Amino acid sequence: GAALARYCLALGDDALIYSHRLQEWLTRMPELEEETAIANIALDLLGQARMLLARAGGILGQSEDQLAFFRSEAEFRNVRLAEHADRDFAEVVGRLLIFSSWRLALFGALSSASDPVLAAIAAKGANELTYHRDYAAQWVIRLGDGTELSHARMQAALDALWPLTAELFLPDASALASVDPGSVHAVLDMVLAAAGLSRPGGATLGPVSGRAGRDGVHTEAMGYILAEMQSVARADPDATW
Amino acid sequence: GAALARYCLALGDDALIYSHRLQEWLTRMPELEEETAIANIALDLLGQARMLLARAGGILGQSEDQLAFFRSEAEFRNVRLAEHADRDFAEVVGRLLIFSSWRLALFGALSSASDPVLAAIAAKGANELTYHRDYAAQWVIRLGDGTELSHARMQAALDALWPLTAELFLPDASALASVDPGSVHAVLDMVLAAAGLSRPGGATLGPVSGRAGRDGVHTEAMGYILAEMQSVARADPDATW
Amino acid sequence: MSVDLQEHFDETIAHERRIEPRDWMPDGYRATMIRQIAQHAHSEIIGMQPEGNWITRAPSLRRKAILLAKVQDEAGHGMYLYSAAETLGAGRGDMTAKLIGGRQKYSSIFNYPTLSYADVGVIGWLVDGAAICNQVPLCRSSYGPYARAMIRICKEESFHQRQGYELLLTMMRGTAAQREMVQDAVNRFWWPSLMMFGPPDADSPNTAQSMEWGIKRHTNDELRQRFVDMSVPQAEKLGVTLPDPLLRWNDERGHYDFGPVDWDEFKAVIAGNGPCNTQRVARRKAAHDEGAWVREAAMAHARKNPERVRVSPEASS
Amino acid sequence: MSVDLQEHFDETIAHERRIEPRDWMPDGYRATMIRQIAQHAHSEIIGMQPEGNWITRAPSLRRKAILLAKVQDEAGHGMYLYSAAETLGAGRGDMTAKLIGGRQKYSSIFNYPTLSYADVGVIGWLVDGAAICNQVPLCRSSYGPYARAMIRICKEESFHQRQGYELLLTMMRGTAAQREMVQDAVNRFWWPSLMMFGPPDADSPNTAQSMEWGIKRHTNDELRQRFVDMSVPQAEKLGVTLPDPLLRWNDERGHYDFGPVDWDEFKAVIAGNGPCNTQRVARRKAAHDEGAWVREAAMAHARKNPERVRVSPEASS
Repeated sequence: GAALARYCLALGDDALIYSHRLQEWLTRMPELEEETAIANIALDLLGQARMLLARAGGILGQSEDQLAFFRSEAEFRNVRLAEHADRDFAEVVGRLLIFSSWRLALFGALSSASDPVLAAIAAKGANELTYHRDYAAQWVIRLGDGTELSHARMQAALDALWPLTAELFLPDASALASVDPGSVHAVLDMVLAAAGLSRPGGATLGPVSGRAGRDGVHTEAMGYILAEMQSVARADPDATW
Repeated sequence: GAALARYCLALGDDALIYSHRLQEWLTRMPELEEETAIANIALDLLGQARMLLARAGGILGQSEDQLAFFRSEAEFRNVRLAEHADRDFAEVVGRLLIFSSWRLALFGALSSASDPVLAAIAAKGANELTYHRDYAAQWVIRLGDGTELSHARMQAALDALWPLTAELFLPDASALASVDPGSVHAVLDMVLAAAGLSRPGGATLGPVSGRAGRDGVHTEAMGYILAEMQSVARADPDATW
Repeated sequence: MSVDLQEHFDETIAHERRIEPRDWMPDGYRATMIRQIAQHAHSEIIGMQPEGNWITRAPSLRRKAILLAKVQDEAGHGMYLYSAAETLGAGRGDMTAKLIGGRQKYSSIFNYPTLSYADVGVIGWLVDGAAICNQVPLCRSSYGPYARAMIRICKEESFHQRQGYELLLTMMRGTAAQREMVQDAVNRFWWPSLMMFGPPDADSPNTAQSMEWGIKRHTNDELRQRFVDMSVPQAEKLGVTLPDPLLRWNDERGHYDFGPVDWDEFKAVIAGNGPCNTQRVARRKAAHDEGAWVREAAMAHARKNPERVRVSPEASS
Repeated sequence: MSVDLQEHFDETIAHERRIEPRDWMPDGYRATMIRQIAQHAHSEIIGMQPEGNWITRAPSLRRKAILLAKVQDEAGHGMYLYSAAETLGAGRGDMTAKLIGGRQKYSSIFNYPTLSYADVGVIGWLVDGAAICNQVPLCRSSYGPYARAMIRICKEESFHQRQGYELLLTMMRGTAAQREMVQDAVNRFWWPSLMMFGPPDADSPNTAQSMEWGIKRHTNDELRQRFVDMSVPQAEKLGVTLPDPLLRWNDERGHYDFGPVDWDEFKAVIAGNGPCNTQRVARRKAAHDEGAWVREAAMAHARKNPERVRVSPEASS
């Protein structure tokens, strides 16, 4: 029970915080088609977050909103990749490609989880994530292959994001499924090859005494996300919405 | 009593919110000398805010921290100019020139206020504001006179800021002093002449059904400022700091 | 020939049949129609901003999902309407340039700020409500593609309006602070909502031609009155006070009387001096400008790979 | 002549007198001194970021003022130290270029994130405490301008350290959540603080030369031990647990024994893979790059008005 709750929380937090970062991009996209696509992806992830937090909350005796709006930063279990603030559209699609490829692999493994609720969430989510990954891949290819400028920006985005990927594959005692980095890298390599881009290597965003996002140790961006996200709910804890 | 409290709150909120916007610029300045100058100005305004909120709180039976951290947006009485997010250094110094010239004129008038505490705060503040205004004026002149680029950016900054100035001179029933726009404009004109810049005219940032900052009707930026500023204090209202 | 075409056009209008893209139409009709549809499209796109402002801060995950879906719908409406305008020969790129250059308008209501989560509800209730009053008759617009777009859009707008009203009902059953928040939002949005119907009929010189062409079905004042009559009982049910001391039922007219609208404020906002005009257009312009390199990359990629990838023509605008 | 100069230098060092800017000094001494002072200056400037991160969110106005003043002091220390390095012929612009190009280091501690307001207190207590252990002996540095800078800086650092400790004392008397916050911050900062003294003496090949030149007065391990001995009773008074199960008093040595430092983590952080390295340097670089047009404008203005306006020479860097 506790392990399941903890893991649903982690995956739910990934989706909730990632969705928040996409929400910030609304009305700032390069085209209206991208506005609707990004809104759609943000909605899908929000939906995944709600189901996962509800599953965790069922075990912990808390509602999705209590978990989303009344936990402190150290209680959030998302990976740090989810909280990254994309600086341009290249980072938006590059990060989405990495995140959705990894999460799709994870949800694939989880669709045979022993908890039937989690298995169902994973199976439904896998369909959505397939679309997210394909959307991101198409844009990574367009930008990688497009102009000299877009190629440079796409490669710079990947280079900037890459240090955040190591954490995705860290051993996690509470994980109910794990993903082979090689299989995710293989997917990325296919896309990057089509885009004429190279997979970065080397640098990683180190942990703090061995602790990172899954342990509640985040980047400095996280406090600002939560201050904003939780502000209205916390201003009047007795309110009903 | 009530009018004095309300007015001290308004002037205190101006300083508190303005200081917040300067705090955001720390570690982002073009030179280290500017880091210390802006930190110094932010500190002065924070000091003014504390004295003014303490004066208001003495009447209202609330502490400076209760007033700063536990009021809602509609209860803040600052002018909207205070909450503007400066987009570059030209806006930093342009806004500071406008704000400190106006506030200095106001504090000059208030140094003979009937409330001795407010009069003392105004007298002390006037010294600080004189320095702020001179610092800003020197930079407006440097940028206006410097390069073609800096001239263009300085003029663009003034143009962008100007619509926010109309509110400074609106009749305010609760004001204990008022400032003649002509006298402030005269100061600005002197600086702008030395900088080779022109004082913008025309556009104003309209109120909402006649209500603006002094009535608790702010810009959309204000909610984000307060969410951030109040986040730690509100996370644990029983905490002592 | 031109006479024949004009006759055919007039006859189509007279019989309340629809003008279609391939049909001949007078230049004035085309220009007016383009402007009307473009401004409507712009309103949908700019209208994403005031509501989008609250997505990241929505106080429950259910409300967050509802609001996110609504803003997504508005983007969809915008695209749908730009496509309708394109059937008249207007380009999306050109219309966007006119919007961010300040040469085409959008609904004045979006130049007001959203200052609390209650504003999300009030925009649903009053602003979408006013939009529906304006738009339902346009489902019978003489221009076919616009009329069809309006049918779909009105359906979704009604849904949004009910969601907004439901949010307000929930808030009014909540804490005292929530009720105050709703009342404050109503105070700020009531008068601007009445302005959404445009200037009084006496100051609306194009109304006659537009009604003759079947692209406007009621006068501004008729629609405004309809909106007031509809809103007053809704406000009563909600338990909020509409900020108009002169508002009262007139048995003789069979309508609510209401106080004078502040047309000076309306003109100031239309002229660019509203609380958010600059901010709204600047945001749209920044998104467009900062996206230029992305659109160029998509075009370059499409040119290199004509067979493999279909890039929507809009990506070139 | 060179022999005379070298002898004079050696004698100055031997007599614990100070080398001044006008004095001859060996190239190695000059280079080492420049690097030491520049890295110290960089640490002050980069060190503004982790603490500056909490100014806008400080939970009381008094704490906000204290923190703002502290960060301002750090900028002042940075300027003061860059000036000291300039007396050796280094340029501030060049040193800044080395910092943002990753060619000169700053204290590894600033590559850790600040994650709660307790971190402000713990940085004051442990990080400033460790800095003071490092720096007090440098008030006797053989290089005069640096020694004098250190006297002033140490005074202010001690003040900061007391303020940090006082914040923690206050928090420990507060709510359970506050006490947890303090403990969590201590858990995250204890080991990185021990790393601030640099690698173990066995891995510190330059220590001997630096001590001979009088620009280092104690070995890394000596200073680390002093810091541990000082901190343990302070932690006890505070009521927090230092995250080291091997920490215990050794009567024989007259010191606290402590567990092994994770030097792999230290090396990873030094190599650029800490949690915040990229972020810290990117922020500094962005400020510098985005400020270029301002510095250029100031120079252009000064050239046009040589008599009227004095612009500091640093504005040209």
